[in-house]
Amino acid sequence: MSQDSVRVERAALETSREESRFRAVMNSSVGRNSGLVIALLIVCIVGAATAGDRFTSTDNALTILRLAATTGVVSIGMTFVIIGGGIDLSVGAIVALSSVWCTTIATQQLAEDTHWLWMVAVALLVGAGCGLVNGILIAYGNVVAFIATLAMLASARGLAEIISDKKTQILGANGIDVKGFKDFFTADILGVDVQIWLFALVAVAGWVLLNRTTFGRRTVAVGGNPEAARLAGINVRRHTVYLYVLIGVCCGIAALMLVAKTTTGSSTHGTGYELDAIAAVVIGGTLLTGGRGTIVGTVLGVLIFSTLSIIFTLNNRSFSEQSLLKGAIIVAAVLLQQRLASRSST
Amino acid sequence: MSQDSVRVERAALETSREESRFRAVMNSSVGRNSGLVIALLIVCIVGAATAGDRFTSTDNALTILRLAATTGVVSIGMTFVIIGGGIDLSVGAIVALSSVWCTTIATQQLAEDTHWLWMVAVALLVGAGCGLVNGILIAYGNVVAFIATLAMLASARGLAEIISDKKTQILGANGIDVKGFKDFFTADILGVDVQIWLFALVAVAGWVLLNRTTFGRRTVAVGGNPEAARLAGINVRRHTVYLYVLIGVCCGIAALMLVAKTTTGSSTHGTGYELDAIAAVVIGGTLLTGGRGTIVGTVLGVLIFSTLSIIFTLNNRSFSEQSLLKGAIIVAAVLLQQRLASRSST
Amino acid sequence: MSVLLQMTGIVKEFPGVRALDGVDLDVRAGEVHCLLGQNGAGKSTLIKVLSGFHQPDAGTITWEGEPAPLSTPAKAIERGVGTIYQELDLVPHLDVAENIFLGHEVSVGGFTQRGRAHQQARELLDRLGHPEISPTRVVGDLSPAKQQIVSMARALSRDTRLLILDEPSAVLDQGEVENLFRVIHDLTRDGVAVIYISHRLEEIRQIGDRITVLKDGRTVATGLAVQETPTAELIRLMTGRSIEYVFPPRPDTALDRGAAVLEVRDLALAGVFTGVDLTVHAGEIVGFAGLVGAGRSEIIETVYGARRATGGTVTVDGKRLRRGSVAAAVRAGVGLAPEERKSQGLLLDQAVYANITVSSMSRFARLGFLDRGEERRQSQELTSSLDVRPDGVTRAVRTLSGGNQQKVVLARWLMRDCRVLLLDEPTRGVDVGARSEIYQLIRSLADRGVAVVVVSSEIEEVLGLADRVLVVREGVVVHESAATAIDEAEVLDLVMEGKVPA
Amino acid sequence: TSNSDGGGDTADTSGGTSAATGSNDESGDKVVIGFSAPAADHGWMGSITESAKKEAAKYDDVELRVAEGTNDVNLQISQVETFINDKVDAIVLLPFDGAAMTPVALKAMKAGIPVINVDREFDDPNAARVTILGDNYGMGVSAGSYICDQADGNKDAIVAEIAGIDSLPLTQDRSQGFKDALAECGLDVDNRVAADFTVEGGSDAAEQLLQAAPKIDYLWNHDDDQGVGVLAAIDNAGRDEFTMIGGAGSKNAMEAIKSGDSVLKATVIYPSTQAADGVKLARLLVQGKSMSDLVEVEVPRKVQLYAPVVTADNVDQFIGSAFES
Ligand SMILES: Nc1ncnc2c1ncn2[C@@H]1O[C@H](COP(=O)(O)OP(=O)(O)OP(=O)(O)O)[C@@H](O)[C@H]1O
Ligand SMILES: Nc1ncnc2c1ncn2[C@@H]1O[C@H](COP(=O)(O)OP(=O)(O)OP(=O)(O)O)[C@@H](O)[C@H]1O
Ligand SMILES: [Mg+2]
Ligand SMILES: [Mg+2]
Repeated sequence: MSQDSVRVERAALETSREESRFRAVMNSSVGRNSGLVIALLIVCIVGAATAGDRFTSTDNALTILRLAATTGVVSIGMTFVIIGGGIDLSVGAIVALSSVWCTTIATQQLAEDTHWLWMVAVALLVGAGCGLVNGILIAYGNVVAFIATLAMLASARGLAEIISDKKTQILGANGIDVKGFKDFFTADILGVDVQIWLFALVAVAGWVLLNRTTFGRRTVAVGGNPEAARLAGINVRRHTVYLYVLIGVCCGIAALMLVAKTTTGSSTHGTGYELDAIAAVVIGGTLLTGGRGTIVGTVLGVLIFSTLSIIFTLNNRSFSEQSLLKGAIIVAAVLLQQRLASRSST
Repeated sequence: MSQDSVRVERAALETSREESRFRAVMNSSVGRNSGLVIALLIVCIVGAATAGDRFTSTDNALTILRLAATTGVVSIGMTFVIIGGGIDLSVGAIVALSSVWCTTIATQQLAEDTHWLWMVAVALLVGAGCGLVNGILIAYGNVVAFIATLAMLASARGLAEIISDKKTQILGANGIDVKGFKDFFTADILGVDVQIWLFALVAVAGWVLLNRTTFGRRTVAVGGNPEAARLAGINVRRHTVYLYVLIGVCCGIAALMLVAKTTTGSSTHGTGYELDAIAAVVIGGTLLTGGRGTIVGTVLGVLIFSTLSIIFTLNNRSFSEQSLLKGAIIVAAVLLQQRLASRSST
Repeated sequence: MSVLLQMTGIVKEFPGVRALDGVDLDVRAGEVHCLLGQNGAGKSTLIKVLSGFHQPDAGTITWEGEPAPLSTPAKAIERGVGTIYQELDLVPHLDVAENIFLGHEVSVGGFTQRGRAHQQARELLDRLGHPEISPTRVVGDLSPAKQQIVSMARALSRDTRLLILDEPSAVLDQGEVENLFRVIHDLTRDGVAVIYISHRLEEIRQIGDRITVLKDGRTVATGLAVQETPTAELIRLMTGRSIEYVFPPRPDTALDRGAAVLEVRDLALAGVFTGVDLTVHAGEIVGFAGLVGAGRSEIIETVYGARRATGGTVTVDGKRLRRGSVAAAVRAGVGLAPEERKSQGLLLDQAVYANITVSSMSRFARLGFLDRGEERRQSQELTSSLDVRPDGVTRAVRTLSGGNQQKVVLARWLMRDCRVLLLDEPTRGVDVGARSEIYQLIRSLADRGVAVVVVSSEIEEVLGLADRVLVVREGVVVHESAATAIDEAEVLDLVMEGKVPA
Repeated sequence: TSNSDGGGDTADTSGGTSAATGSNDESGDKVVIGFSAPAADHGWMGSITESAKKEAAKYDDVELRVAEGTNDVNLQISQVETFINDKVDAIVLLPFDGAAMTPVALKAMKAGIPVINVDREFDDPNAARVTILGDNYGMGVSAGSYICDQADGNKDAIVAEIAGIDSLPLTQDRSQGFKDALAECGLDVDNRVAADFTVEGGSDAAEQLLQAAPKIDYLWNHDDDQGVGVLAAIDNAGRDEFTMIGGAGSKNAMEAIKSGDSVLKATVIYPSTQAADGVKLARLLVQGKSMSDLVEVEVPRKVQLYAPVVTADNVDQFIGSAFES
């Protein structure tokens, strides 16, 4: 009898391992996001059906990706902040300030011989600096993230307006050596724009950072149960600051992409990015309460939104109809994702 | 000796009662919000110092209150939703849709003899209806509140644009019997506008509802620990639906106020209300994670924002400077509130 | 044995409460030092000071003879303090291995090495006697008992010199407690010091070397040798009085004396349990015995409507309850004191009275308006009779100790005159004094005609308290009889059957 | 044609200018035109898209593809890219920010697609084949000069200004023109607030302005859409001691001027038919036709519209072509 029961237990163990392998697949990024993948496929099918090869062309795909790239980079940063239990409403304003500051450097202050990499450095530093202020206010000042970043939103945009005197600052108008900058950021590699490569790079780096490093695991812990994280010896406050600096740097990158794309820095750049990014992250399955989320989901979320935008343009729909439909599509995608996710977990 | 110890115990009891009376005051709405009260006072002092009696005049006070009234009503509703663990991004869009729908009734469909109260009914019903859809999606469809109301934002504004054909619908242009409506909503009672009275009424009703009724108690429970609330026998889903209907009705009221104030219904009404309202609620000390918050705090939050706005105008400051300063002031107010709150609790 | 840790004159104040008021404690390497005290005595607070979570307001801590301010959890961990907290402290969405190594990940240059981490986690879990827990399972999906084991693996994953266990046995059944003791023995043999907190005095007898007793935040006795201190003496030290630690007597007519109130027929929840039949009469106490994970909680939660049954019926007083509706159950007069009071039972930021009246608000409401004075008055009566400490119904439940929080949950259903009361582990984390009060209370409720169902992992408790006993194994009721017709060993046999003898 | 016809007549009816163009209106090769403009968040902008659509509908050889109105330059760039992918014949573009849309417009031009730049100018002349501009600076000048005329030498007159969205270059141009014109007669702007082109924004801004300035002589409001709210606020405050001048030229503003019973006595036209002009010129360009009123063989590079002042005296002339807010 006891031998029998040993066998039974082994069998049970084995099944549970089998099961866990199955679970592992379903819990992998793709499995967990199967609903989103399907939603994106449906959106693409609708696109192909209504716009034919105007939709299915490579050029169109590249256009969608170019559109996705800027908000995409910001959304990757937002994924970290939200998983870590925070939120950042100031991303658009930080993009604006970075774009203005780095074009100011380029058009007003740089000496002839200064390299365009200075622009890059300035944009990233401004982004990181704003993030640092956010992070310190939130982690050490105990200001709610929503409020702290709302304040940063107002301040950063105000500062951007003051620096630029509300004028659009045009690169190369009387600027120096910005050709290298534009050449770099608007080049293409293997037929694909550098901007898209950048987005891909940030996404992959984000994935590795979240899933394969101690930083990522700690982010999940800090967002999922800050108390437990603290008890495990993690410096929760410092980690929180890192997260906001990280998203600040992402904003700096996005600002550079936008500056290259438009050849301008402006205090109106990045308007509405906060909602776009948060929406992409949340539709991607990241919990707004923190502690759980995936980079793949966020990328899919960004792609769904930008593909929708292009399909609307291709089909000549009126803006109001679009709005109406967009709402319905968002809800449908979320419901679909839910049904599939709950199926995969049982 | 036993008598002694009895006496000691009595004394202890008394102190604890004293103490608890002190705590009661500090825990009362005013006490808990002393930081906000002081912040508002400081703002007022700055106003008086920089703008003199242009600031201290009764007219100015009324202007501030009028400005606060519309977003104020929405913020009261938002307080309930946030305490109940939700969020509503669609308030601005609902205000727009209500305003458009009720002016459509007034300018296009009403027969000569229909009473203007129909307009009121339509606005409230439209608001409640949108709230109902939000609530059902969130409570029964398990769609995250952020996403569901983001979808409603897009859809409601789209619908408002379609109904109004993107035109501003002007009351009385070819409308009927709207005089009664305007007369009512723009009248003044005891020298104070009806709109301000309405705001006060909604605030007081909100306070009573939150603090003195089973509905309020359930709201706190649902937001604080939905699982525990459910196991305690509260129908959490139904209550959640009620909360969104409530904020929908508040949006309807705000729409009526706005229609009367501007004599128009427009799909652009209410733009940005979501952030304004959430900011007022959060600065008022309501936890974004739910389960805790005060109506008094929200009212103070709304007043701080509108007073700031007026002060900037009185001083003829540029919008950019306003933005820059606003951020700093928000953070300062929150930090102040924190310090005082933590002192009052020790 | 050398003194590893010495704490003298530790004081810790919270707003309105002096939780620690001069505590002295010394712990030697290789001993099991038991910490005893009533609910709210300050045990958990003391260990939180020790693990760097709280900073003491006064007092000194020395570690191996030198002063050691433990200013952050990280510093305490560095010294070798490993803690298993009373409240589970895991990150729900990380997997088992990640939780175990949180804060000291197995990594190279910041990159985690998942293979090695899994392997090491596996070894730790094997050592703890739980090879069936997969290192890749997401922790949130595990039962509380298994989460406890993960916590333990986490404490062992560090180079621990002092292991603190705050009521670890609360979520474990007897077999697992044995297992835990085996692990503790291994550790102490290697010179690790252990601080062990439990309200179960028989456990202290089994495992402890010395005892420190806390009362109202003060050390009333320290360094008592376990062998030489009689239980009665310990109880006297803890409570200041002597308590008969016995179950209330069963009335002679205990069985089948009233009408059937709760009738459950063929109840099933797919994948968890099937074919559960249960009848509880007015005035009767029915006990559920079984191993952790047997599905007892699920059964009563399904009866309550908190889970949606996939088959069968539940009737109360002849009225059939709607499936999956807690509201319907509550309306019919059913109450549940859930297993995990923090996440399922309490509104932590709310006042005590609001937690008590939340299920009977209509009683205090007229047209939806609450009579708060009456709420407080009646709540106060109840909490006084249950001896909830500190007194005062307006304080937030969060600030109460674990045992007192449990009393608040019970008070909620006492406030509502229930027909059926479902109690899941009602005495978990409750001290000796309060425990017998709760037993009395449950019995007196039954005497008033309430049908009571009690789930407990302590077989002794089930047999002592209940009139009738059901034994559950792997989702099936394998035995039902009068409590007097079966003894502890028989229940253990039933419960363990199919398990490999160690 | 006389100057004053510049904006008003184009979309008036199919009569007006079109009547004189004769054979130009005859059906020709099919023309696909892509159209993109900022979000239609106020009446003037709504009317821009609508009149473009209306104009396109008049020709059976024109297919107009209208992209979602947006204030996100990134999205607008993608829309133009989509048009380029689509190989449309011409693009009519009212950019959210002229400078920011220049690179993608250049890209379109390089791809051989003529771009008609409307209202907000690119920073590179090569980025557009034709540029149609309103005259924002001129608007300010017109409003300022009108006030100078009315004030008639009174240097103590209190002048207030309610601007549109402050961070747009067009707002700065208008304010600059206003300031410069006022300076000519020794006046300056005493109180200035900014709104956001919406009724509600206008109402809030006006309410605050009226509070800040207890007495006003002249008030220029940049935009008649927000003007509805401004007037409502003035009405609610019971103020009538000043003269108000509007901007853009909406229908209800003109009706108010005509009736004369409000403070609104004049408005400065900023044609909402610029994009309709753009569509028309795009068609001519693609079909290789010219503007028949001109001697030139080709459509000119740049057309700047005029910003006339509408008062009770000449309102009848303009009211037909006014847009509805
Ligand atoms: N964060 C806090 N804020 C205020 N009071 C607190 C806090 N934590 C604990 N207390 C109070 O400190 C006292 C000691 O609590 P503690 O949790 O240490 O008791 P305990 O001995 O562990 O009891 P139990 O056996 O019930 O777990 C209690 O009166 C409790 O109410
Ligand atoms: N959320 C969940 N997800 C997956 N499995 C679960 C979940 N909750 C419980 N289980 C599983 O259901 C079974 C019964 O669990 P449970 O611990 O509630 O039983 P129990 O008899 O009440 O034991 P306890 O004495 O711990 O209360 C276990 O196998 C457990 O792992
Ligand atoms: Mg404890
Ligand atoms: Mg259980």
